Amino acid sequence: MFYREAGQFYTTYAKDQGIFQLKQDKYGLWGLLFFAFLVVPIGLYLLVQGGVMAGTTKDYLYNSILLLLLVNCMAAMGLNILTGYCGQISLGTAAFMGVGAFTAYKFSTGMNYRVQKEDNAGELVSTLVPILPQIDNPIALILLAGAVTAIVGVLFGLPSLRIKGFYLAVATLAAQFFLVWCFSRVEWLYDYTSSSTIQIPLLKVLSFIETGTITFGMPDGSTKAVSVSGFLVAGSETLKVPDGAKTIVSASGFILTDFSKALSSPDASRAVTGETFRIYPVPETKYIFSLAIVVVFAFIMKNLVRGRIGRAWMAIRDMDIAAQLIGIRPLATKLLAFAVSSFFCGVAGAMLLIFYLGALEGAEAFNINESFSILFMVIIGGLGSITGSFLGAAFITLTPIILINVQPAISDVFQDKALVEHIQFMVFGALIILFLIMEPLGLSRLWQIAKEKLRQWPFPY
Amino acid sequence: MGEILEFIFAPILIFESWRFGMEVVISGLLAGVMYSLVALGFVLIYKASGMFNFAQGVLVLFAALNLAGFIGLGVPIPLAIILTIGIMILFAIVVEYLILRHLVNQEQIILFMATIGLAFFLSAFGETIWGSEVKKLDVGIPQGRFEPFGIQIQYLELTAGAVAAALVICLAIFFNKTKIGRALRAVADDHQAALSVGINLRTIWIIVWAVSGIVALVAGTMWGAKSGVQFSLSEIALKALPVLILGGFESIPGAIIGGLIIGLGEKLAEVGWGPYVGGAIEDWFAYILAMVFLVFRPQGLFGEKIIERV
Amino acid sequence: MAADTFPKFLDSNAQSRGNRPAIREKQLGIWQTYSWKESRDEVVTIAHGLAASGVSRGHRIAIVGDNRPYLYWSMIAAQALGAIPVPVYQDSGAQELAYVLDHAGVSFAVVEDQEQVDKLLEIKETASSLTSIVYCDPRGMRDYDQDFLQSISEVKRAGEAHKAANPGFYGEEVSTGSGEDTAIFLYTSGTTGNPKGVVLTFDNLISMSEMSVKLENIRHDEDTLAYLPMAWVGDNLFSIGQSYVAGFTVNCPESQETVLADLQEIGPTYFFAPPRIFENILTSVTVRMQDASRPKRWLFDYFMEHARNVGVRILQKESVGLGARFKYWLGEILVYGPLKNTLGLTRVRRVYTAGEAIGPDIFDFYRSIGLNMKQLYGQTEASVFVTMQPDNEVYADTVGKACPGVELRVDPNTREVLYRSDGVFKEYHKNAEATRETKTDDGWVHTGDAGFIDSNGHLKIIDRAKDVGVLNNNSMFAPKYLENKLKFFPFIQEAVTFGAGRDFTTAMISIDIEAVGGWAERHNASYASYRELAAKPAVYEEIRKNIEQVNADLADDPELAGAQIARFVLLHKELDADDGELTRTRKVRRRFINDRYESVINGLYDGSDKVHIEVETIFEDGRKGVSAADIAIMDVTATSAAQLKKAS
Amino acid sequence: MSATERQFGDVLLKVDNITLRFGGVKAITDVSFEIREKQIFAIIGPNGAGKTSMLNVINGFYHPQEGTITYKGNPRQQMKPHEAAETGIARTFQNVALFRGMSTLDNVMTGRLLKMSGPALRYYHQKLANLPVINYLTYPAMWFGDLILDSLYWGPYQREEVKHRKAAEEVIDFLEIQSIRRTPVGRLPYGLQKRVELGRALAMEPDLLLLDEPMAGMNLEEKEDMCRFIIDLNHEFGTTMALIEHDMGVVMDISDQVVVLNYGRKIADGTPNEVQADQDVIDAYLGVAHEADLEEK
Repeated sequence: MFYREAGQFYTTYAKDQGIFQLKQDKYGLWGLLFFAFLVVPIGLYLLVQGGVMAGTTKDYLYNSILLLLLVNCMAAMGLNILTGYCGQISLGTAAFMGVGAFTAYKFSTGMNYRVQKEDNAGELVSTLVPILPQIDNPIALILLAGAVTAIVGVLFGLPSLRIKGFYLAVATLAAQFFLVWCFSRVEWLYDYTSSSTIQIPLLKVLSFIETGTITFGMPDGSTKAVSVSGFLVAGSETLKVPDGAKTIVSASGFILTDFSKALSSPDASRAVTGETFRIYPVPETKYIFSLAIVVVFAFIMKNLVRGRIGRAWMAIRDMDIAAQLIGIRPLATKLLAFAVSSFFCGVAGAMLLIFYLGALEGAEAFNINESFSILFMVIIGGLGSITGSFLGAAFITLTPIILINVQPAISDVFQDKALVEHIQFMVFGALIILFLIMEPLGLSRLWQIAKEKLRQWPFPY
Repeated sequence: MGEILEFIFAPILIFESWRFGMEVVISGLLAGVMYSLVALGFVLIYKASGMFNFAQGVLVLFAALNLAGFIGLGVPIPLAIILTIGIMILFAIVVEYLILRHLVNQEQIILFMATIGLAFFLSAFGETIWGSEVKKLDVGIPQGRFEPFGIQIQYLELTAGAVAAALVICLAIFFNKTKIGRALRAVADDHQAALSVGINLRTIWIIVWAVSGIVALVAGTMWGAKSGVQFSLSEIALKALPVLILGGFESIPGAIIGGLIIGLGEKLAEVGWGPYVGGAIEDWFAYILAMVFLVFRPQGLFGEKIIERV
Repeated sequence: MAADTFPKFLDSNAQSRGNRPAIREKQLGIWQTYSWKESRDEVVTIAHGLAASGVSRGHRIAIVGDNRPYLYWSMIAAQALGAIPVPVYQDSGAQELAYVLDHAGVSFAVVEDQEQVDKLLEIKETASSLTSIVYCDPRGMRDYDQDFLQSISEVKRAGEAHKAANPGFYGEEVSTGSGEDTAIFLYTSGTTGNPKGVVLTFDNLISMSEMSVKLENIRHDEDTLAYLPMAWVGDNLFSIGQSYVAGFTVNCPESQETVLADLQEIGPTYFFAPPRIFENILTSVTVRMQDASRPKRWLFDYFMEHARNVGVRILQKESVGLGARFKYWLGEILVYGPLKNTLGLTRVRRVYTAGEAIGPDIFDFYRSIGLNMKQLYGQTEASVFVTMQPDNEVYADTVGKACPGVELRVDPNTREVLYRSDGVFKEYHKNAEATRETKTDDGWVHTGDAGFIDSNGHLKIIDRAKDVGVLNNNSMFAPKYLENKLKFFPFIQEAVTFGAGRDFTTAMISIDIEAVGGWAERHNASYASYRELAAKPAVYEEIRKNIEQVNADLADDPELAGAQIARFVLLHKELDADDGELTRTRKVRRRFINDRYESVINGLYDGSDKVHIEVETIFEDGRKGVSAADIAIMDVTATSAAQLKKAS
Repeated sequence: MSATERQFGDVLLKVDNITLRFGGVKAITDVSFEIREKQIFAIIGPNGAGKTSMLNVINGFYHPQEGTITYKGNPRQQMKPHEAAETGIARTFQNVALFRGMSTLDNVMTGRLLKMSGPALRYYHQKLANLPVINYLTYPAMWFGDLILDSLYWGPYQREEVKHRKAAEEVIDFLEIQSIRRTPVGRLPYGLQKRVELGRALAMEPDLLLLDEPMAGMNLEEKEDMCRFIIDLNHEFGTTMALIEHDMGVVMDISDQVVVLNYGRKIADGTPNEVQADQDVIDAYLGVAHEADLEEK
């Protein structure tokens, strides 16, 4: 209906091979990006400012829905590369995400290892010794996470030359269980904490964060104060009010300071030396960063799958013998799919830690159900479709949230918390089966049909 | 150097105390029998419908939940068993009616995903009805142990082994001697041919799901009697998966032998190597073992060499 | 100096808008684009190459093939050398081709591909003047070793060498040419006899091109689709004349089969098609919409109804209520816009149709959805333009006012239309007699069409002058007028009426297989073939209703009331150009049909209700066969003037 | 045009005493023949005669237990299918083996994959490969560089894509499948699928093209088209072809040399006319109920 294709023709192959065949699709995407990058944050901000929406609602939207959605989109893209484009089923996605998360953690904390010494009293004293400088740039961490995960992914992809189909799927469970075991047993990974929990430290970008003490003139003379300004992206940090400081100035933008947490009085002007306060990023920063990462990787994925690499993957997927006979090296191609897919998953895992959770326990956050849930995203969204990855991630992420939010209504009837949770699960399971029966090719197929209908409008075909 | 050798041979070194070693072997084999039982149910369904039934583990939980639930309500044990069998058959019919017939001719991965959905539903459904607390399951298997040659053996384990063996024999008779069993094998060999000689696929599906349900009941009963009926039962059942890739999705002897190998292997590894690396290597050892095995023999234990055709 | 030949226009375009696209061709998946500069370079090289092969002033060069840049360039290259291009219909048979080549004295031929080469080789013996053949597409030509055959790339190679040796040659040759020179021979496929070669000069073509470009405000950024035969005068005027004068872009489709898809891709801004094509498009719109879901169909009908009410008025910038305007705007978004898009007419600014009368429903349909469709009247002999409908003065039943510079008059006795303009042809090649018959000494040309000028000053064409006859009851019998009225019904593909010198009028009709077939499917009537469908009583019944409607229309007009159709027959096959029943431009060959279907005509008049027919047909693969059938004849009731009064 | 007028080049592929066993079953027994450059070479025989196995041996999919294969003058080691493809052997299949999830254009483009090594790697092969010292560093670096270019679809990579698109379009043009360029191949009728499959093989610009029953299941018109393409290919580009075909009329018309297999053994080898007159061949065909094929002739 909205398509006006007449007159859209291409005079060069470069243009003909563009990502978008139709201007309307291109404008549609730009519109969507505009909405996601500008309208959402500014709109929500204005809604809160205007008193229409509670500040907590906004934070809930970001912290519990949008960020999770973006992480899941990233993971679903990763799995879709492997399963949707290269035809290799993987049940270990969550574990690969975990590799990404732990890599990000280790690099952000400087790759600590433990040195145990007996002190004078004969007690065993452990100290953590960093072997690398701490990396506080989230982009660098995410890329490192991707790279390390890619290597791990290749290792676990090696059997794919010999094993096919569900046998391979089960074999990838080896990765799932082995890696998750590592996350809770290899102490070095979680810096020897007893709870095996990892927590991301404060991350910042462009390093124009300035914390410390400054001196500046006040009408009643010189006063020491703290200035916190800059561009925080993730994590949080507790700072101490420096000696002699009487005032805390929260200068600019992308930081939230939580004085109430530690100060005896929420009034910042009466800050007392030696007390602490916490700084952490505004949810918008995390959102914009996550969004940008997802958009960039979606672009990369699109480029890969529409080029020679994508064609080789799809050839292996559709008919591996014919693919070999036209000269495609099966092992190299599959391993590349494992590597790229794992890279994406690693990035997703790092994002999960850095932006969404902040702190997590590996064995719990990356258990097998997480793997299945990502597989669901890919299947329900549609195998071999980037749009499908997004739609599937949205479906699987939002359905439970919607179910939770209708929970109050159900609880009124049943009065039993566990029961309500079970009903939620049942509904979810039933929905999935229903969906598979009704549209086995996934949401992307529905999307495609709808688009085709719009293009043919008003004709039926 | 010595330490490294000691580490490598740790699973063998446990036989320094041969009684302890034998106990480990026996408990490993018995765990293996349990895996075999779960894998068996899986193989039945895969053979008859090409469906990779991920819900088999949950089926074990579901069956055990029902049995424990009925017993908990005071139903006499034989009646409770019959009731549970009835539920499993009813369940098979419902699954065929609501799911299978709508998914005919879909790709395998879709069927697989549907069974995961089914697993979600079923585990929640069972717990909705019977509650999610851990239940004791006492079907009258004698407790305690006896010690031939000083080796400690639980009666329960012995019973489980006997029951499993009996079940396998029953299944063998069922498949080889009964008309339905032969029909099942025909379907597994060639869907089209089976259809053309008038075997009703839907009936076959109901039967295999019911039979796997009953096998699941046996497995669930044994396991439940050992460690109580709880949600984690369905996760233990995931161990059946490496058994399957070792033994092959379509081979009943494969499921049994594979189960024993996995059960034994992971027990030895756990006892031998576990202490060195922080324990709980049971979680993944079976998978790595199966994967490494598969890399060298892709057709599995009992499969024939695959000749690819173009 | 103003340019007076096409090669000169090419030079000036290459100068003034060298980097703008001149011509595109869908090839290897994309629209390969050639700028004016590149076009000129190609033309120069080809011209040199042709010269090297011996082409010189006055030679005739046949051009045979689909619309391809190389063929257009070859035409210009020939003109640059002072040679005369003779484009020939690409689907004409060997015999037709032989006649034209021989008559025009063609010595050179530039053809598209192996298919055309084969055809030329077949007739080369008879067309003794033909000495050399150039082909553009080398596919399948590897094993042809005749030395008079060369590929266009060989010609170009020779051209490069020739150019290096004679650098000033092309410029000299072009400047030697002048406006009075013969630009082209165009063979008109007359309805009778052999085709006549119309000789047009550069002055003819250029004056008419300039006139129309100015009149219609045609700009240099237009896009057109060149899909009509190159041998047709219209293509020459639109794709070369106007394109060279205005400097716009001509687009050549990938192949005949992909024209519709290519049309949608290009989305021309300026589109010409004969009524038949608009008719076909509308039929397919109707058929496709019948399969749409109910709400969609409702939406479509609702807004089309609205468009019928106000669309034309909005197009003509008449005053329309705000509400209606808003509703039309909504309709544009929901229906008209998408519809135009699927037809490829989103960008179109002007749509022309000519050649035959267009059904008022069809005409209004296109205009109501916002397409500025206009009719014009033209002839090869006039270099196309005689009359054209000015904006906002558009009527379905006229062909418009005389174009600027065209004088028009109607012979009061014969009702024949005559005109005089700068575009009037020089002569018929080697046919002085025909020239004299058609063109008077003072430059008036007989069109052969009967018509009159109405009160608005618009010309209305009734029929071929010689075809207008009289029934025995003295009423006027204008067969084409009747036939057009019949053909405006979707079920009727072709109609031939008889009545001159008879007691009453009868009609021979061939049904539209697509429309009737769709109708039959919806009514669960099965049919295996055209013949079976055409013989169905239910189909007869539907057609009878159509004819009664025509009769009612005719009853309105005292002069024609007596010519109402009394009996009709549905033919068992489509009328076909391959069988010689239609011309290549799909006009009815009346005399031929009279002979061929004599038994049917007799049956129509001797009162029998069934008639046996046997005709020879040519199948697609060229084999001949006899198709025979028994077909039914049906009576139709006439509307009397009295009935008409009662009804109203 | 008769075979005697035709000039062939050197021996392109020489098969010597090949024996192929599956377990205890012999699929091919002691078969030898030679394919010369520019030849259209036909392998015929009743069903189960080992024809497809022979093609599988030639393109490295099966490995014969005995015998040698000499290709382009060099005895060939046991190789994998993709290595055979790298040496210029392309192949179509008896049952269409297209990549069903992709469009016609993408299928043809996959045929170009071997030639699309990536601009950086190509630079390495042209300029840097002779610097052994830095080999271990440059090769992965170039490979990685290509991956980056690929993922950005930018610069040299985009130019490469365009170059090969053009080559693919020429194949599409040659086979007259322009109108289905963007259609997913799964939706095409069988005859067109076979044509697309040929297109994919052609896109590889093979030195030896193996065609496994290129006309099976086609109607007369489609067969004629396919014959025309095969002959055009051979005449215009000099492509050497080995084909298996059941339609004897076609085989006798277009092939220059025919080998007849029966039960895995060669029973005749020669020009179509010689083979047709061979008593063993007639017996083999009559014995295995292939009268229909001969009657067609």
